[in-house]
Amino acid sequence: MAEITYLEALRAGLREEMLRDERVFILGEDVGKYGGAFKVTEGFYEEFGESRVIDTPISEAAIVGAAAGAAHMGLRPVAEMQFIDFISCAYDMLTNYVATARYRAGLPTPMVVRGPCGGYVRGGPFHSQNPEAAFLHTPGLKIVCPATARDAKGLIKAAIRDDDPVLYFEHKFLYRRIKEALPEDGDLLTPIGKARLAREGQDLSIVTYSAMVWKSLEAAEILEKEDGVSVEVLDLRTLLPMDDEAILATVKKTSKVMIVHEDTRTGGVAGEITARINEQAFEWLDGPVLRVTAADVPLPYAPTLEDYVLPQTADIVNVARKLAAY
Amino acid sequence: MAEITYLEALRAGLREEMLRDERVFILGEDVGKYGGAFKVTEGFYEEFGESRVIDTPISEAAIVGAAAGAAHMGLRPVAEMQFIDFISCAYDMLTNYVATARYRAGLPTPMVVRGPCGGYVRGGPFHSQNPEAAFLHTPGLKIVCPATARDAKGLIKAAIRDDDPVLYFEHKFLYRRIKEALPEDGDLLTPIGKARLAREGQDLSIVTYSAMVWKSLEAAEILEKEDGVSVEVLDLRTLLPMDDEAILATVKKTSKVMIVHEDTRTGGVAGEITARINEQAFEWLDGPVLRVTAADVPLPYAPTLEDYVLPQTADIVNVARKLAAY
Amino acid sequence: MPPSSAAAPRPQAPAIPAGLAREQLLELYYLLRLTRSLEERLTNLYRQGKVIGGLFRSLGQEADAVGSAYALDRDKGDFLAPLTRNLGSMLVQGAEPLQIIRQYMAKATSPSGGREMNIHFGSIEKGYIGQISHLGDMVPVMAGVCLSFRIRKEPRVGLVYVGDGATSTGTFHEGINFATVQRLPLVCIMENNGFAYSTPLHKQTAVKRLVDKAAGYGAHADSADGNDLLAVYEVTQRAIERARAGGGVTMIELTTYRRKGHAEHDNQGYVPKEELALWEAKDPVDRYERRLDETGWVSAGEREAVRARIERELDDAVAAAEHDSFPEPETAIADLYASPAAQEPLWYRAGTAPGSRLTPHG
Amino acid sequence: MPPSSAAAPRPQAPAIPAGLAREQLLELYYLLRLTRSLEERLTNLYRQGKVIGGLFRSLGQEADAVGSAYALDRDKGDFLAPLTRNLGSMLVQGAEPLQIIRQYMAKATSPSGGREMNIHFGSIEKGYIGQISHLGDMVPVMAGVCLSFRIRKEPRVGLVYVGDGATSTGTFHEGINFATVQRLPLVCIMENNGFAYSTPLHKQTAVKRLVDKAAGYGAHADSADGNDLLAVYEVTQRAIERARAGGGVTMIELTTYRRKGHAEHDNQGYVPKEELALWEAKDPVDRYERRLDETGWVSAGEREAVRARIERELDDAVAAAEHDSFPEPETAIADLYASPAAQEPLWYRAGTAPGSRLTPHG
Ligand SMILES: Cc1ncc(C[n+]2csc(CCOP(=O)(O)OP(=O)(O)O)c2C)c(N)n1
Ligand SMILES: Cc1ncc(C[n+]2csc(CCOP(=O)(O)OP(=O)(O)O)c2C)c(N)n1
Ligand SMILES: [Mg+2]
Ligand SMILES: [Mg+2]
Repeated sequence: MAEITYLEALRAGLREEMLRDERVFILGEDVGKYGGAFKVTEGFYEEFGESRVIDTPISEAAIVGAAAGAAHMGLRPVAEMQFIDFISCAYDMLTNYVATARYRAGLPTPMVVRGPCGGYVRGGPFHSQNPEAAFLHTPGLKIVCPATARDAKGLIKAAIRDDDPVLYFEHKFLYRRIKEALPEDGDLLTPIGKARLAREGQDLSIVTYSAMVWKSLEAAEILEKEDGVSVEVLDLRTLLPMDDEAILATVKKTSKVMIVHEDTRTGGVAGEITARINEQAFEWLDGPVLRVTAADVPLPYAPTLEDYVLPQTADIVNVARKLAAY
Repeated sequence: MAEITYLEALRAGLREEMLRDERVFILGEDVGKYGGAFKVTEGFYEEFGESRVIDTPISEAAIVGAAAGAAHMGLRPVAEMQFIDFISCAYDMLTNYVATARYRAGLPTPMVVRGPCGGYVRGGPFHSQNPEAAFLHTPGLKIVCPATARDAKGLIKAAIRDDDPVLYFEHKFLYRRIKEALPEDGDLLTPIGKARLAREGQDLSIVTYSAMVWKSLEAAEILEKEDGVSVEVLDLRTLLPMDDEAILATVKKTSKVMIVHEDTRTGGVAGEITARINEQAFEWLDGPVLRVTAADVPLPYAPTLEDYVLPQTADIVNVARKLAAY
Repeated sequence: MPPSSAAAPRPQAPAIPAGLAREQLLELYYLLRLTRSLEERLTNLYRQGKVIGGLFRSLGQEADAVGSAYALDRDKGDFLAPLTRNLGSMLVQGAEPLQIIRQYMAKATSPSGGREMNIHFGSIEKGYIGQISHLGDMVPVMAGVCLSFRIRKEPRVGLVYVGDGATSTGTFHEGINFATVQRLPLVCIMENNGFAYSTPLHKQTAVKRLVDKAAGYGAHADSADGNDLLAVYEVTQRAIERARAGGGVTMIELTTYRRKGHAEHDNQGYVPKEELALWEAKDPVDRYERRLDETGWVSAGEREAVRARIERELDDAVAAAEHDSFPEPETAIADLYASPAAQEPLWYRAGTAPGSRLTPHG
Repeated sequence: MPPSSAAAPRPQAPAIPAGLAREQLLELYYLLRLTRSLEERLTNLYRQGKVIGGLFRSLGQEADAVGSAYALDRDKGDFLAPLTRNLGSMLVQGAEPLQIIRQYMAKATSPSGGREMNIHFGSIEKGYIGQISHLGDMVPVMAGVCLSFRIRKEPRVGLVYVGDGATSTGTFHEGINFATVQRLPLVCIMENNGFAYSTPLHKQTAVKRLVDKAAGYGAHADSADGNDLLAVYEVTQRAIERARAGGGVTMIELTTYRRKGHAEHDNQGYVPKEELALWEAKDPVDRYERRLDETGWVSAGEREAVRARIERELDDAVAAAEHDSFPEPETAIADLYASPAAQEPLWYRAGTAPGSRLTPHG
């Protein structure tokens, strides 16, 4: 069992599903011979041929719409957005067409839209976005955000096998920075809708997902070491549907919760989580639900600015200290 | 001072601004001779001529993009979406181009995008949407949602005079159903960013906006009469920027808050409000912040289904009773 | 020429064009007339307040939808995506009048279970897809349907409709471009009916003829008089056979005219009366009837029998639909996902009788 | 022909085309050469790790950006919207090398204050607009800029650039259609450089020549060899004058070639070596230099003086930019709105020294 990166795990998951199920095919910009901007589909064109690895024009709405049409007819498309920032060009198609297809017209629409999200890479405002909140608001979609190599693999496989449209947001900062030894087992599946306890703790819970899992874990260690505060970290993995049970379990355990996400603050995913905790576990709370998020601006390019806008480990530590002392 | 409808108030506000400031112009589908699908701009083509009342092709992204370009050059465009549901086609243009223009490139972008939102009219899934949550998540935009005829006028005038891009969501159910006597005063302005206390109360607060203000007021009366519960109703009017001060004031006054919105639940605006209350007034809360919202599905067409999915006065009463008894 | 009630064609009748059989001419007549009569019934129901939402007529355009769809090969599994004014094309593919009426009346028994309006529904089995309102979006979707044909090496063809107005959308552009680059077996019917809501063609596009758009995509171009049923059939058939043979996308302009407002509430004040009169004289149903009479391919008696059958069928359909009830409220939250198929009601709804809910404010 | 250092043209020199003056030929040379040399400096800085993000070269395409932009009338307030590979067009409009270098290096002094990357910035005063990454979006925006000219009856013209790949976007389509319907004074340069990232033209569109797209919009069509500076100038000037005269939109295809990868990280493995060699032989800077030499419009000495001036200017600009610092962290949250212009820092940030923040995880 060799160690593989998050990106390799994603690629392995995609490849296994393409080998397993000939209905699976890939479409997107430069995904063919070039293997994709980040080389996620490297070698696929050679292995599976151009009818299953399709280079498209620069047309995100058409990529998503065509995926939906093919999905209705029984195929299992995986559409790549070159950067997830360009999913905004398919917003209408995703929210109005894809998300409603089963509900309004009984159309099966098993498809995956995936692409690199996230900052910390000096990508500037249009190559660093985290669009999950825009789609959390869309009934009919599912959203997954893997934080680990294992889940990068397990969730892409589960997403492809799922009978509903799934948005798969992979974090480009993690692509080559984390590694894990994974079984080559074709059935490494991460169930959609189930969170993962990334770290057990007693005093305080951090609910988070994607790259922020790592910053939260880092903060948890600092808090353990420097403050003797025991922090639990819940990695949501799936945002839609959200694992209420796991969230409530950790709230009830520690009674103090903070939510960490990389996306901007206002209208971000943390609001929804806070509302759910309020409705379902208010009496368990020993303090306010607090958020650590990006500041409310487009993500700027300069390192000093990007670092200032994005959540940092020190922010999580700061807020946790306030909450622990509450 | 004759009584005028919400729609007439909007029209009057638009017209006054066009008379006052020749930089103001209108563009959209069928807004010219036809006067718009809901006749908001009726008579404008005749009064202001075709260079200031421009019929466009069916191209929402171009309508919004062109408005932005003209705004950069010093004009004050008001773009109409025939139904606000079609704003999704301009999602990329609004979130990536318009909202970021000042921040990333110092471009002045004073423009208004307006259109009829909302349900209760048997309009089905694509003529009933409430898209505010999709844009609440976009730093750089402002969002207003008038609930009264006075604010329909006051907010369109303020939006046109504002130096930032403003989304103005007018509720089509209210168009011809509510009336108010308004001064013909050219300076009836509703400040952007300020909520309005629609009803004073002592026991419990409802934070809401747009058409739900009326259902909340209706519920408040029932609660007063049948339960002796005194309900305060806060009409947010502006969602972005949000009037934290007014929200905190009512929370601190009654210590029990519910949020009512017509939009779907998950990822809706209520989450953000709940998070803000948690962060800033947790110790004042005597109960959970509770939400009354639409169910998480596309809005169906049949009356029985639409009524079931959308929030009804009885729902507000139900939840308020639970909260009052908490 | 006195009307004849004989079942056989007159011996001196000219040859039937486009390889059509006599039965097909009758079937076409049935479908054309059915479209017209069904919409007339819907108009009555609308006036009685029984149509819940808006009513969108295709008066004067029936031949373009029926003639083009009829050129598909249903046995081969050809597929189409209609727009609002293509009721006729759905009837060709096997949609039933009863389904349409139920759908307009938002009945529980409607194809969408009351979730969607007018003709927004589809059937993968019969070969037509449920449209959404957002114009242009069906073009990429049909490109994807055709892509599935290509990936699976199935000799099937797709047909997608757009109005003159819908050609201005970004999704139309992206979808057609995608299809032409991939040389997919797709035919795009561009219906030029003069208006997009109140907006005339010259405010929608600077091209004189929609068919000029084909060159910009490297698609084959063709056009026909949209009010001439058989001409529409022929031009579409040609494009379909080309698509099936691997020749790629054809864009066809059908010229016709929208003789009613955008929807029933629109009184068309922006349209000159003379223009309407002009196009009434070119009515596609009258025209086809005249053609049948003049050629003698079909007797007037046969035609009358078809009409009578249609009226009977519609009487039954209206009665059946009127008898049906609205959907049960709780069905509103089912079937959003394949899994989970069921959703919990909002907590404050559980236990309250949905029937007793207050009606909306107003 | 021995190099001459005389300032005046040879008496036997052929007439200068397109109404250009000798000083303009020199200015064009300055701009063309500056584009090339500036990008070479940026490449060095990139290799030294001083460019923070990606570096996008226009090697081999400099003439198309410079020649087309030069045809605008800056005194009349003409305006343009560049894309990634149109650095040259911004220099023509008055962007300064120092601004570009600072921008790439994310310095506080950069035109966007370090908020945006590479050439994503603009100047309303000088007449060019700050682009975003989302391809196609600048087309509707420039249509709006031109609409403002029409509404105010100003005799100004707009120029917008798109690549072969960007023509596939919905926003390109909507923007051009909007502009043609409104007969706006807009010129659209379609740069055919063979590739969109790794995707060759035939996988982007089924038309053989991008200029074929004009017919689909009812726009005027024109084209030129994008590596021939003066031909580019001429064809654009023609379109600009037509636009200024009220003749509406022209779409111009300029054929050229992207001689580097999409960005510096892309080694262009998908491009045949011979093709690169072929286009190297057609280098637009060499070609223009040869033209000047052969005609004698400008002497080699004058050319050399221009080059020397450019190198000096760039030495100074690089030194100045290197000396600047990154923006202060707190500036990140200013100027999002006109009002309020300032934003509160997140509560848990207030009071903590921004400089002491932990670096990102990894
Ligand atoms: C993207 C989008 N914008 C606006 C509308 C509102 N709308 C519905 S039909 C229509 C006119 C359509 O005209 P055309 O495509 O010519 O079809 P026709 O009604 O003539 O059949 C408009 C503007 C819409 N459905 N979709
Ligand atoms: C809407 C959108 N989708 C995808 C991208 C990613 N992307 C950036 S440049 C590029 C290729 C552009 O090709 P072309 O338009 O031909 O311009 P060139 O790079 O050749 O100058 C792509 C796909 C983008 N910027 N915008
Ligand atoms: Mg039309
Ligand atoms: Mg290119």
